[in-house]
Amino acid sequence: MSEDKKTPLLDELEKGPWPSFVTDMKKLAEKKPAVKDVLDQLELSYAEKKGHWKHGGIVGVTGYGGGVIGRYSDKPEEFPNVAEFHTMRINQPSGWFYTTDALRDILKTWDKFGSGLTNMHGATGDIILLGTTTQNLQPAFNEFSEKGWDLGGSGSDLRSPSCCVGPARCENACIDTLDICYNLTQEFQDELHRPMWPYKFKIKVSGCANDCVASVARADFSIVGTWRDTLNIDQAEVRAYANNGYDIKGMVVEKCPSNALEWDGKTLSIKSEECVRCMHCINKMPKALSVGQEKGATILIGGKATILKSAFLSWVLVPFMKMEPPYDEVKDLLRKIWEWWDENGKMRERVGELIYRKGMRVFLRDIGLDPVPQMVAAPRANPYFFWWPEEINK
Amino acid sequence: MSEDKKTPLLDELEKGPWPSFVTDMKKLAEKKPAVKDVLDQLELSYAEKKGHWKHGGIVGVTGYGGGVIGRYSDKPEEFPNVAEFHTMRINQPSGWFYTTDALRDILKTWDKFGSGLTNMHGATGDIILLGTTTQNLQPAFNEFSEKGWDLGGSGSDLRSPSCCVGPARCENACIDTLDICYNLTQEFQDELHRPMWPYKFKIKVSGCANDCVASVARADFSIVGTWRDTLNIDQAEVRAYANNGYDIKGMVVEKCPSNALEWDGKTLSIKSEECVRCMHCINKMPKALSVGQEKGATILIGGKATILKSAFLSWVLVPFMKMEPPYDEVKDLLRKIWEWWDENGKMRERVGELIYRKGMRVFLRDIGLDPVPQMVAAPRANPYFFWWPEEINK
Amino acid sequence: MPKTDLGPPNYEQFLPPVIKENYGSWKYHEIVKPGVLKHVAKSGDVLYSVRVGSARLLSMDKILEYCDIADKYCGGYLRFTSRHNVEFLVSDEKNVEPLLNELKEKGLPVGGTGNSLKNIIHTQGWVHCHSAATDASGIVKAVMDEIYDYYTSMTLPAPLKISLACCLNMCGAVHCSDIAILGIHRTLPKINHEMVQKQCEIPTLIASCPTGAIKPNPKLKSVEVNPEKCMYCGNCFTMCPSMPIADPDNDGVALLVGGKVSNARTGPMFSRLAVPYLPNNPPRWPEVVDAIKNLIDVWAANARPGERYGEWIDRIGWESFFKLTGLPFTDKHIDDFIFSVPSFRSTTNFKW
Amino acid sequence: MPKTDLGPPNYEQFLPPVIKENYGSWKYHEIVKPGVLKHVAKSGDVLYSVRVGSARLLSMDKILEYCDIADKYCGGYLRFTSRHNVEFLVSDEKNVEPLLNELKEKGLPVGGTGNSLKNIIHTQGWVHCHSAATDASGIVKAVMDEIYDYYTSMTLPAPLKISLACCLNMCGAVHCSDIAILGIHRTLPKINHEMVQKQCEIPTLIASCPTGAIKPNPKLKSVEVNPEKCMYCGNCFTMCPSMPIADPDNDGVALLVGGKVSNARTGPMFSRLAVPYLPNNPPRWPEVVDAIKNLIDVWAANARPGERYGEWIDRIGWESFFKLTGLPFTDKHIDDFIFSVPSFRSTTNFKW
Repeated sequence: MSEDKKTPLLDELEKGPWPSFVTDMKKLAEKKPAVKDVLDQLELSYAEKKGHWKHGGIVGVTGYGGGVIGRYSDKPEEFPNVAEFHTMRINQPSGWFYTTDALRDILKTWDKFGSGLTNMHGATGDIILLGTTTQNLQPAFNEFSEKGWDLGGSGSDLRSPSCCVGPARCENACIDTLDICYNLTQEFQDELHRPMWPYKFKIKVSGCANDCVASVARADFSIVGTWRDTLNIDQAEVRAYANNGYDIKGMVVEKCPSNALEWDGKTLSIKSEECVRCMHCINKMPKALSVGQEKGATILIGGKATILKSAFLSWVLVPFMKMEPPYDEVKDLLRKIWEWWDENGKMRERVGELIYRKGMRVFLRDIGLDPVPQMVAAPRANPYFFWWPEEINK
Repeated sequence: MSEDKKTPLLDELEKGPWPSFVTDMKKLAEKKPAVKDVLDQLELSYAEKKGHWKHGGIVGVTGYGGGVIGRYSDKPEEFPNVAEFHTMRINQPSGWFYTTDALRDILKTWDKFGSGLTNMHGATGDIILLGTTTQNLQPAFNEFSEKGWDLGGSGSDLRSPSCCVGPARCENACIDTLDICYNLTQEFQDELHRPMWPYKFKIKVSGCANDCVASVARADFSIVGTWRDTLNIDQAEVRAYANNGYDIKGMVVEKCPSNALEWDGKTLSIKSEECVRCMHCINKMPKALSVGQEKGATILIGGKATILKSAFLSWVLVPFMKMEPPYDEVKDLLRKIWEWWDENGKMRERVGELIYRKGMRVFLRDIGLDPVPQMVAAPRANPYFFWWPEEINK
Repeated sequence: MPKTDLGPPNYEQFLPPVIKENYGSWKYHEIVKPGVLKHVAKSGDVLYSVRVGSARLLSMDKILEYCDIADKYCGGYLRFTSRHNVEFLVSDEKNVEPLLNELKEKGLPVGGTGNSLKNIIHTQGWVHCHSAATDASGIVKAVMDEIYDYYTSMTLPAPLKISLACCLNMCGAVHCSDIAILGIHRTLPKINHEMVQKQCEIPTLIASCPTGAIKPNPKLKSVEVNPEKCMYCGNCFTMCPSMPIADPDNDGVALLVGGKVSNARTGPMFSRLAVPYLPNNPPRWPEVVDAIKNLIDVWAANARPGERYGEWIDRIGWESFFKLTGLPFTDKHIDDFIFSVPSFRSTTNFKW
Repeated sequence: MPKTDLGPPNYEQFLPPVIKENYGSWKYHEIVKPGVLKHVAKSGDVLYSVRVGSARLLSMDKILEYCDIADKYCGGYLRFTSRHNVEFLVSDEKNVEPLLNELKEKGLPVGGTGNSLKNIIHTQGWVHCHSAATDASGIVKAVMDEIYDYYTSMTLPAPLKISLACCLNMCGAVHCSDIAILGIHRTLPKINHEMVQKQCEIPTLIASCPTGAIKPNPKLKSVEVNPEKCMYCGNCFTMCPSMPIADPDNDGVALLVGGKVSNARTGPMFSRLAVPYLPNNPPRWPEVVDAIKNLIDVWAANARPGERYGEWIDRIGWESFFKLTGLPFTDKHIDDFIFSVPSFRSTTNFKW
């Protein structure tokens, strides 16, 4: 029935230099009727300026509470091949590294049980497989599991942790982001697959303050590599930059946010106690400057997008933590935070919102961390502070 | 009964170089029994570490709802002369200028009807006369009125407006702060004397952005002088500063918050469109730099101290308003704001708190002002904005 | 029974030999040309990464095409980035130019490094989401076509990250982007009272509203929406299908600017409202494309070298931003949510 | 019947002739020495102002003493400042030195100009207020005695404004001071249930609580205070005398630092919590005096010329402030009121 439909509006998106998803889908539609129906339904959306998907119902695979998102067309008669068109989230490998063998293997299963459409990758980091039927979910999962792949998170659970490329390819990595991400994901499989919290919880791991996976902006729990001593300066390489005409003063020294650098034309020196390790100078002169020796991570808490109480950026919770396998300290901290959140959080309340509601004071006491000035940009400007019973003279 | 009391604790405050209120009060106590009792009661407070005044009851003078604050000792048997010890607020003259004749005249009446204790001046600006009886209030007022003095504000009314020294003695005054203060106070006598609003409302008038009466920090409605063209530079005087060894680059140019100044060793130049008129350079080189020609005021709204929703600083409402007698534009604006606040405000809700609750959008529409970027440090970071019915396609 | 709780496969098996051998021992990197990174290890080993922009919405055939290329030039190793690029990992320098030639031939865009436009991250839109206020892939394609050269060159003052979320749920969190494209509704949800009690849990529904605009309607065993408080976020619809909010005549996009996620120089910053509304005008959203082009052009013409979008605005002030871009400043730009007051201009320091 | 609504007398009658003649025509001013301002008019006329600190709490005799001095040297003209100084307005230069000599003789402190300590503004305290958590005049006297030399000299990096409010009502708004001394309670109000219903309007009382800690107690026709939410501001006591909050064993003062009101260079800034609690220790509050001296000393030793207290902290960061002052950082310092989140450190940029 849908074979004759034309897509004049979408066809406009085949023009221009950027890769066209329409062209790509049209090709796929030749062998996948569901993709043909997706295109036709999308053409209808373009004509009507509105979507045609219904709220997801509850679908899943045995033993899991998440990892699959139900999706149904609101015009199943017109587009019968997308009457059911569910998403499967496959937990990506750390750093999104693949061999072509592995990719082909995934796609083979997806070709067998699904539409062949994907996102590489979803916003949280998973491999997103778009479009299969309720009936195919379990067999698809079975085959993925057989091949060594597992589902990612969805709903009110731990979402698949993700990380930057880290020590695999970056000279700035202060921590082994890939191993931390893998290790934590393995450790918390139950939390990832069986939603049981007030709402979702995201962990992201960045190797340095450049924060290439946006952990501060996008994770409830942000692990960012840093160092506690002094950054390294190779003075010969500094001079090489200068000799090549690079404006060390203008582009590096004057842009240092804490005025920690000095350049006298021969030597670049740093007041280590003034350095906030923002990465700017290292970014600008990677051959000459590099991260320090005593490495670890800063842990930040509370980041989230808009809904409900507007977006929060994660804020400092632990200024410095050593990050070495088996990462017990960070795992203990996570468990304490989850326990507190689970006990106190309202439905659909992110951990940052709960801390906002209850106060850092209560949160810190309950998870057993001491307050430090690095937690705040500035102390409170109001006098509305509280005393614990034990601090009061009886 | 109280004649024999000693004040060993307070006596400690007669030591040291700073003027001692204790010494001052002890002298006054020789002729004023009430002051003796105040001292003795204060000595008791010092011993017990707590105050001994009761909540004020309602006291006042005929025809006024404010201007007098009731004050009663909670130990009237012990300190009978301060059983009643009320405060009268006398509206100060603009800029706190006095002749000695006028001061003596005020004190004569206060000696006759009160304790002889004062504050010069109260936080809002009034002359504070501390300590009289209920019975003496009306006669005291009658005599002050006779002499040309009136009460200040108290309670949920317009508080006595105040202003900086302005054109009387300051080269930076962009507006006639004294006249504006006087004129507005005269215009709004009814609002000042008869509380009828949700809460108090403060107006402060500063001649320039140095804001010597802290209008942004301490007034609901802040009038701050400014200019719209370019500040004046006397290059000869600039060079005189330089020749005297003044560090123009370090102390002035590099501290300009918007990098609007340049100094080549001979000429100081300003990029007028970059200038934010913060007064720093003028403050530092008053002989060489002065305010521009096209003068007026920036109006800010919403400042207040802590209670209830924490302290607010006033924010920009009208970037530039000409300020010339009879000041109709600012009076109209005030009346519109009061009407809106009176109609929408909850009890004890300052106007800034009401705007916070209802949104600037509603406030601006209701008082008929257009939004301008100068109102915000930055636009909203959340997408939670509203549309008016007329902006929507039907 | 299949095995559960396997977790992802260990990444180590997917790392090319040069990475395994130099893991954690990289010395520096440089950008050889737009889209081509050269990483040099302490050992002297070198790895080239060739970055190719993808449409995110990928068919398996497209990925297989990537695989074929990776087999030919990369010994079968490749990776993806967090911004929907594929990176071909070339251990052998002599493969770089042939790879670039084949990519050019196939029309695959190489770029997205250094002071370039990065690939746009985005959500599903009408292709696969029930709550989308706009499409995602379509706008992204239209925008990227127009500013394509900024992806393949490095001529901007600083990196430029654009992102799109098709509704306020922000599956793709766009709130810290240089330019954020955000699908918005502008009218109230339409309540199907009969269905509310069947499909929805009313206390949860009420709690879902950020502004407390939803009240119970005990008479109808349903809810009511206060039109003075509703700002059309659609979160109630997420919680309750009986409160549809899509409105073809009024849905569209807002543009926010000046965000960043890195800590370099300044900490992460939120994007802030620049354009409150542009209509949905498929298939190529010309108003959105033009507005973004203007936003980029003004920044590119005025920012200092190295100055990110938000850093530029911080320096010149928002009043100058609105002046230079010619965008109207409206009551929508003034925050009125919970953290509004600290965003007000509590100083007389401003420019005319 | 007396006349009402007269308003204040017109200020013009109180202006000395030199001011009347040069009103709005001043050219510049300079500080001749600490406490002595010289204003020069465009006409060439000159006015000297000699600034003298007062205790704010003044007897009429003290003011009459000022009047005698003003008659002798100033033709009967004087003014007060917003910070409880009296200024003697001298039109005749040859009167300046004799005036200064007489002031010295009488022990009246001359100063408070330029880079000096300004006179402390403050509230009534136990002398005349029912809600005071501490005294005002007493602490001020003790503090000013200790740092007196900073008032009479101009040796500080920048002006230093200290203020004191004896409770959170802040009749004297101290929230934007370089150093704020704030009287605080630390325990719950004690409810006299019998009197609440007689003396207080319960809905208003409930609404008076900033944190929503007060709930009705219908049984007792009174109210209850939630100890988890009450932060002892005392606003309920202001509204209802049956909820006294004074507690001699626990009342005291907090110190906040870094505020300013001027727009010079930076806009007005709030003072922020430095020391959450110091005990009331009359008559000379040694703990408070020592803490303030430490706060001043550390600033004076570390700030750059011209750097106000808050500007100095902005440059070095609050973590450095706590390190340099040796003050402990506690959970009290972290905001948990409505605008808390924007005050958190949402970046990894900090110092150890």
